[in-house]
Amino acid sequence: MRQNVSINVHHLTRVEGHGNIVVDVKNGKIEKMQWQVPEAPRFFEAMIRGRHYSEVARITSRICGICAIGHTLASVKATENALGIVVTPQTVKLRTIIKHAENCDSHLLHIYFLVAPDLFGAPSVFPLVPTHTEVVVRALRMKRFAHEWGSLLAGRTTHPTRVIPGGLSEYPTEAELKNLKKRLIDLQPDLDATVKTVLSVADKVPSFERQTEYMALSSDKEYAVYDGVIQTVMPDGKKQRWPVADYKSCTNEYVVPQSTAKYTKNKMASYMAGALARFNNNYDLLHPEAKKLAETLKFKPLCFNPYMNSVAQLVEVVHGVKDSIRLLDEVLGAGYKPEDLVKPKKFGRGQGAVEVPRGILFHEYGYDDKGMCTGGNCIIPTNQNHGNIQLDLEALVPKLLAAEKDEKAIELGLEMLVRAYDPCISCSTHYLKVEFKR
Amino acid sequence: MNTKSYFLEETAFDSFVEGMMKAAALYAPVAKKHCFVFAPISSPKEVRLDYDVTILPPKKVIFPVHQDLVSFGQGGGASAIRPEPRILFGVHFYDIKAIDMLDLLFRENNEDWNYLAQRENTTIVGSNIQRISKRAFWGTVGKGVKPRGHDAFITKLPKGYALEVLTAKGEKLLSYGKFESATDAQVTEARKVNEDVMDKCPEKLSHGSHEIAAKVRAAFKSKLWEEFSRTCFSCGTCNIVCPTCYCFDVQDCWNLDQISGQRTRTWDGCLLEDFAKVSLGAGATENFRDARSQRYRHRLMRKATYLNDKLGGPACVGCGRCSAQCVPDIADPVRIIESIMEG
Amino acid sequence: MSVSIRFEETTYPNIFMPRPAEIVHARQDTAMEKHFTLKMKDGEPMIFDPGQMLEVSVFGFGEIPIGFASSPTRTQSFDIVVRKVGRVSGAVTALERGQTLYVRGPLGHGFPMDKLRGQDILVVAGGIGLCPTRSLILYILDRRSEFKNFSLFFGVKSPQEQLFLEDLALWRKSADVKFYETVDRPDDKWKGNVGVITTLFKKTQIDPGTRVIICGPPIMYKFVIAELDGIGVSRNNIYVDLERRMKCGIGKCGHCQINDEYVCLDGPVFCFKDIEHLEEAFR
Amino acid sequence: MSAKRKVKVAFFDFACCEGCQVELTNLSDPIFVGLLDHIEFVEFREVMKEKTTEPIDIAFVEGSFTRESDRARLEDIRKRASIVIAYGACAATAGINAMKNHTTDYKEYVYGKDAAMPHLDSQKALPISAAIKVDYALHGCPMDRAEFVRVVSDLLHGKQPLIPNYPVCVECKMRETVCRYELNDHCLGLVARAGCGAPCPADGIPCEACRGFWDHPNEEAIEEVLKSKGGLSAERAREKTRMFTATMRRDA
Ligand SMILES: Cc1cc2nc3c(=O)[nH]c(=O)nc-3n(C[C@H](O)[C@H](O)[C@H](O)COP(=O)(O)OP(=O)(O)OC[C@H]3O[C@@H](n4cnc5c(N)ncnc54)[C@H](O)[C@@H]3O)c2cc1C
Ligand code: SF4
Ligand code: SF4
Ligand code: SF4
Repeated sequence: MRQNVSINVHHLTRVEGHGNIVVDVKNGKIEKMQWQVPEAPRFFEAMIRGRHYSEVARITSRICGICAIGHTLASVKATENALGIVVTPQTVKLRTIIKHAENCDSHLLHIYFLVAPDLFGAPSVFPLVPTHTEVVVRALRMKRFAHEWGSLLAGRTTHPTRVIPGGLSEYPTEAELKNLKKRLIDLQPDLDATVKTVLSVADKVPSFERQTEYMALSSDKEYAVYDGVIQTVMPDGKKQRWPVADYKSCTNEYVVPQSTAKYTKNKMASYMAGALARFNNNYDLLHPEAKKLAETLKFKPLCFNPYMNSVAQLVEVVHGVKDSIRLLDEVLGAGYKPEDLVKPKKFGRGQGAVEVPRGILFHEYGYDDKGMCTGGNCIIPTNQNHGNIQLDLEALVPKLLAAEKDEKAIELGLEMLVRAYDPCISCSTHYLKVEFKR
Repeated sequence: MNTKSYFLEETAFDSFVEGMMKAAALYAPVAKKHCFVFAPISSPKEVRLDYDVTILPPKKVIFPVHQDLVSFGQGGGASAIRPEPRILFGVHFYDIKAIDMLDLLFRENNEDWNYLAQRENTTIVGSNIQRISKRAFWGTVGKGVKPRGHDAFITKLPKGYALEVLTAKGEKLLSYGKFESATDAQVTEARKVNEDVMDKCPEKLSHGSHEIAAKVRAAFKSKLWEEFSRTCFSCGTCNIVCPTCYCFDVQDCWNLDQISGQRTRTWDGCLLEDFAKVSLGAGATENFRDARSQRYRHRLMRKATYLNDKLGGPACVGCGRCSAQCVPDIADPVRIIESIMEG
Repeated sequence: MSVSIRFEETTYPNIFMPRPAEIVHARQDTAMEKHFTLKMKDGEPMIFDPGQMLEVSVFGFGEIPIGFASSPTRTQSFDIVVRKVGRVSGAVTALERGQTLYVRGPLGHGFPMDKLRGQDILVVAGGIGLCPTRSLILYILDRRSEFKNFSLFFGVKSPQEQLFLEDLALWRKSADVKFYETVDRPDDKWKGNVGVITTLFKKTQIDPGTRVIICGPPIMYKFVIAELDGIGVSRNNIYVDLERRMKCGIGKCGHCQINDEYVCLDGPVFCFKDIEHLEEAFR
Repeated sequence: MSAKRKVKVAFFDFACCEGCQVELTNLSDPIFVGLLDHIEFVEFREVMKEKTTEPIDIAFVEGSFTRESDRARLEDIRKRASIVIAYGACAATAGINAMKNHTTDYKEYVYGKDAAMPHLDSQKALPISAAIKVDYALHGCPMDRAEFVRVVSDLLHGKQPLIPNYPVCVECKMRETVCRYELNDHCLGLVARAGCGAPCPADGIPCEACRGFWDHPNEEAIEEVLKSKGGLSAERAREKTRMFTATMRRDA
């Protein structure tokens, strides 16, 4: 076993936002093992104070440019909840398609741009341009398609324009929706090729397991991404549910000194959110095609290997595409037409949750009788994962040390682990506070 | 060619539109929210001859917002003039008058075929005004100037449409629909419909073009300009929406290969701050219309006086677009002119 | 990478199509100005009046108006001088001998030579205003006998900004032109007059019947004209060469308008009498 | 130029959401690969592990300058880069991060008792030009992809990029969007810098001026118009332009 190791990955690359990994091993003893989040804090709470309800999602969308759609949806849902707005079934379906688009978009980015280079043994996607041109071009093509898919409905994907309290501000034409459906169907060859690419490097996914709690939105109707209640699954397979309004009692935020982001925990010392958490919680409701893929990959719930999060993302890409086709059929079959916005019925307090690529996301706001925001709170999946990342690292380092890996290999193993969580650190340092101004 | 008049049954309208669609790219007024725009037509149902006014004038069909003039590559440059056959259908008379002005302005001194080529390839069908926009004053502006440039004119009658054919291009339209010769009564009725609408504008100028031109010109140094333009945003909306504005900027841009590219002209507006700004070197600049009141004044001078000799009347057709679309509501030529005339 | 784009021929004439001209000579005159001699690649002579201009372009960068700087008595080649002030002028001044410039023109109205012939002439040029007037100056010197007294005032901010140094050296010595120069800010080596251009009026006697040509930075005009008014020069006999923003050079784009006049069509040379009533012409 | 040597491009980020970097991955395959014929990414933390200490031709800096401790890193970037571009609203104008600048209690308000912890240090959010010289700005939240491609193209040729200096209304009118004011809504397009193509009004929402003000916004008039035509309360009208233009306001 190695006696002295010092790793300091300052500003981990190929993650969104800044995170550091610090490992200090002296005489075989782990003296320090820290996952640090030094991202500059941005004070969104101070920003939304006194802003009109129509502006709040536009502001909180800027918490994160990667899950901007998710933040917008969660924010708008919380605002609608606070304002007594119940959106139409068509809106729910269209927003669910938007949510699928974001998850696929982000998953593709993560799989192809952030994870694949490790598996192909490259430092980034750029050296792969000459050696794996076909893969890179496909990645860019699929990424662009996911962007167009989301933009068709949401206006754009980075800080979406059309998702506003009460519904959608503008609508695509029926012909455009039909065309979207066609393009989703036509995506099959690219999907197949993506699966093949992942299969070709699947043996490189490290094996490592640590039992933990998994939290995700859950619903009896569907594999929840846009709507549902909070659910966790414990290592023994037991599941428990809470209403979204109780989110604080399941997240229990706390501050740690090495981080500008807050940490969370529920029943166990930490829990995981994200694709793997959704997979572990809601496997039964996956689209059959997605399930088939999971079976091919011999990937079953409960899976305790965090590195498999990227594989769960792949499964969700297939699910998102197929489920969107289903939803489009439903929307088009039910006499699709642009709808007026649902108007506010009251002003008060409300919560909203959606599943963003990295896991369950909560927003909460209060509004005064003029519709101005009195305060808000927002709990971000990456924050929810920080505790789990720390515990995983603590469990992983001794294993890597025992396997006599050199510093470089240990560093890579640790980086890959953090990256598997796809941490979106920019949003995790939003710092919204829980208290409400009266 | 002598004017000939025809009649189209209400029920034959859609097939006429389809006929035109087959013959050429068809542009006509369509609804956009509660407003209207000229747009390519893909189904007769979209055509809304009952529009009041469009956001942008139909000049865009001939003189597009962005237009490549020259393309370039390793071997040098090449002309980018590529007209396509178009039918511009349902143009109100005031917009025809504006196109007449552009025809003259793009032809005089130096013929600009970047405009003229598409103009020659466009068949213009006027239509009567079924609804009057809330700021129109076409009834009283430049009364001596009549629309000339259209090829045909369609007037909605209770049971169908009267079509007046004025040119050979207009005559071709007859083959796209089931037209019959118009009766004298129908011709008279159509004329009456178009005459009656003339005094229905919500806004009116109370003086003639010459009087206005002289007095507005004399008011160049008036304080009014500054007062009026206090809330002006220099947003150029009054230029961009005007059917008689035709100023443009020209910029070059490379394609992705970084070798080929195009020289493109884009609508510009004299209300925009940099419109008359020049570089003098070493970072120094001179703006010949630096103050927003100067730019604001220039537009009105141009509409009411500067071009009158050339055009035989003011360079304003009274569409009311600038009046309605200026957010602080300070661009209305009637209000400006009336207060100068009173002053 | 080689790129071939297919150019389709169209039957319409395109007034925006520039023609290639070869740079047969290029020289950096000052830190900011570069002097080019051009020859049309199609071999056509360039026939122009002094004071007319060209639209000069470099593809990808754009097109700018530039005055002729050589005498029209020379037809096989012509000169322009370009000051580097921005995008297009920056690209033009980066070109060297053997490279290609694209030009459209000649455009606009130049100096009314028939009204200048047989008269006393004074040219007042400030800074780069010497470029378009150089065309006239060289023309007069070429046909000296057709003109009577000929004086030239030239002012720049600092000695380094003086253009056409060889010309200046010749003119200083020449008996054909009474040449006076001044700088606003002298350096150690400067021995000549110091002060704004109007200080040169003290140096010589200008006859009230003189035809005067003024070209320079925007603020220069009104001071020079005040001086000429004092002498009693008729405003009918004063010609100004104006500069405005220009995008087409053919009277369409609207940028160069001064009240109802288009600088590119009606000018850039105007008889002062014709535009003195235009509020926007001078400040 | 491009055939001989690829231009070295690097991306750096400070306080921001990184959406502008994500926008690059939305460029589409032909454009992205096409750009790679001419440029070479030498540092781009979000998608690559490689880092460089070498000179850089163009540095795109995303995010606001919010803490003194970032100054040295910014200065180092400036030293190594021939051209520094403020990339996106956060860098160009401090964008949304500056919304809190006019309040003094934001730290306590947000952190409560933890406000004094040193790693939570944050001053007012400022554009990066407050720390280093910036050559050009790519405005917008997010920045506009088409403008990015054009600016890169211009810089490849050594041409100074043209950034529009007029209000968004110009582009909004050009695409014939029904004006928000016509729909009894409000809009900041009247004072916002164009260049984005006015997507927001076309998508049924007001322009929030994410590209900042153009050079001479009529601030007095916008407040008036927000009230008289946009139906905003006096207070909302006064506060409205804090969302993306807090650092550019008269009272900043
Ligand atoms: C009639 C006339 C004759 C001229 N003769 C000469 C000459 O002989 N030598 C010379 O060096 N310069 C001359 N100029 C000035 C020259 O045209 C400008 O310096 C040039 O247009 C600057 O363009 P740019 O792209 O380099 O600058 P930028 O600052 O990048 O300008 C952008 C655009 O603004 C317009 N513009 C900016 N400044 C001017 C300006 N001063 N005049 C007109 N348009 C401008 C142009 O369309 C230009 O493309 C003349 C101008 C006019 C009107
Ligand atoms: S007058 Fe009105 S429309 Fe015209 S620039 Fe000013 S604010 Fe805009
Ligand atoms: S000035 Fe105004 S009313 Fe007159 S033609 Fe132009 S837009 Fe219409
Ligand atoms: S919607 Fe906004 S940007 Fe568009 S014209 Fe109206 S005020 Fe201007």
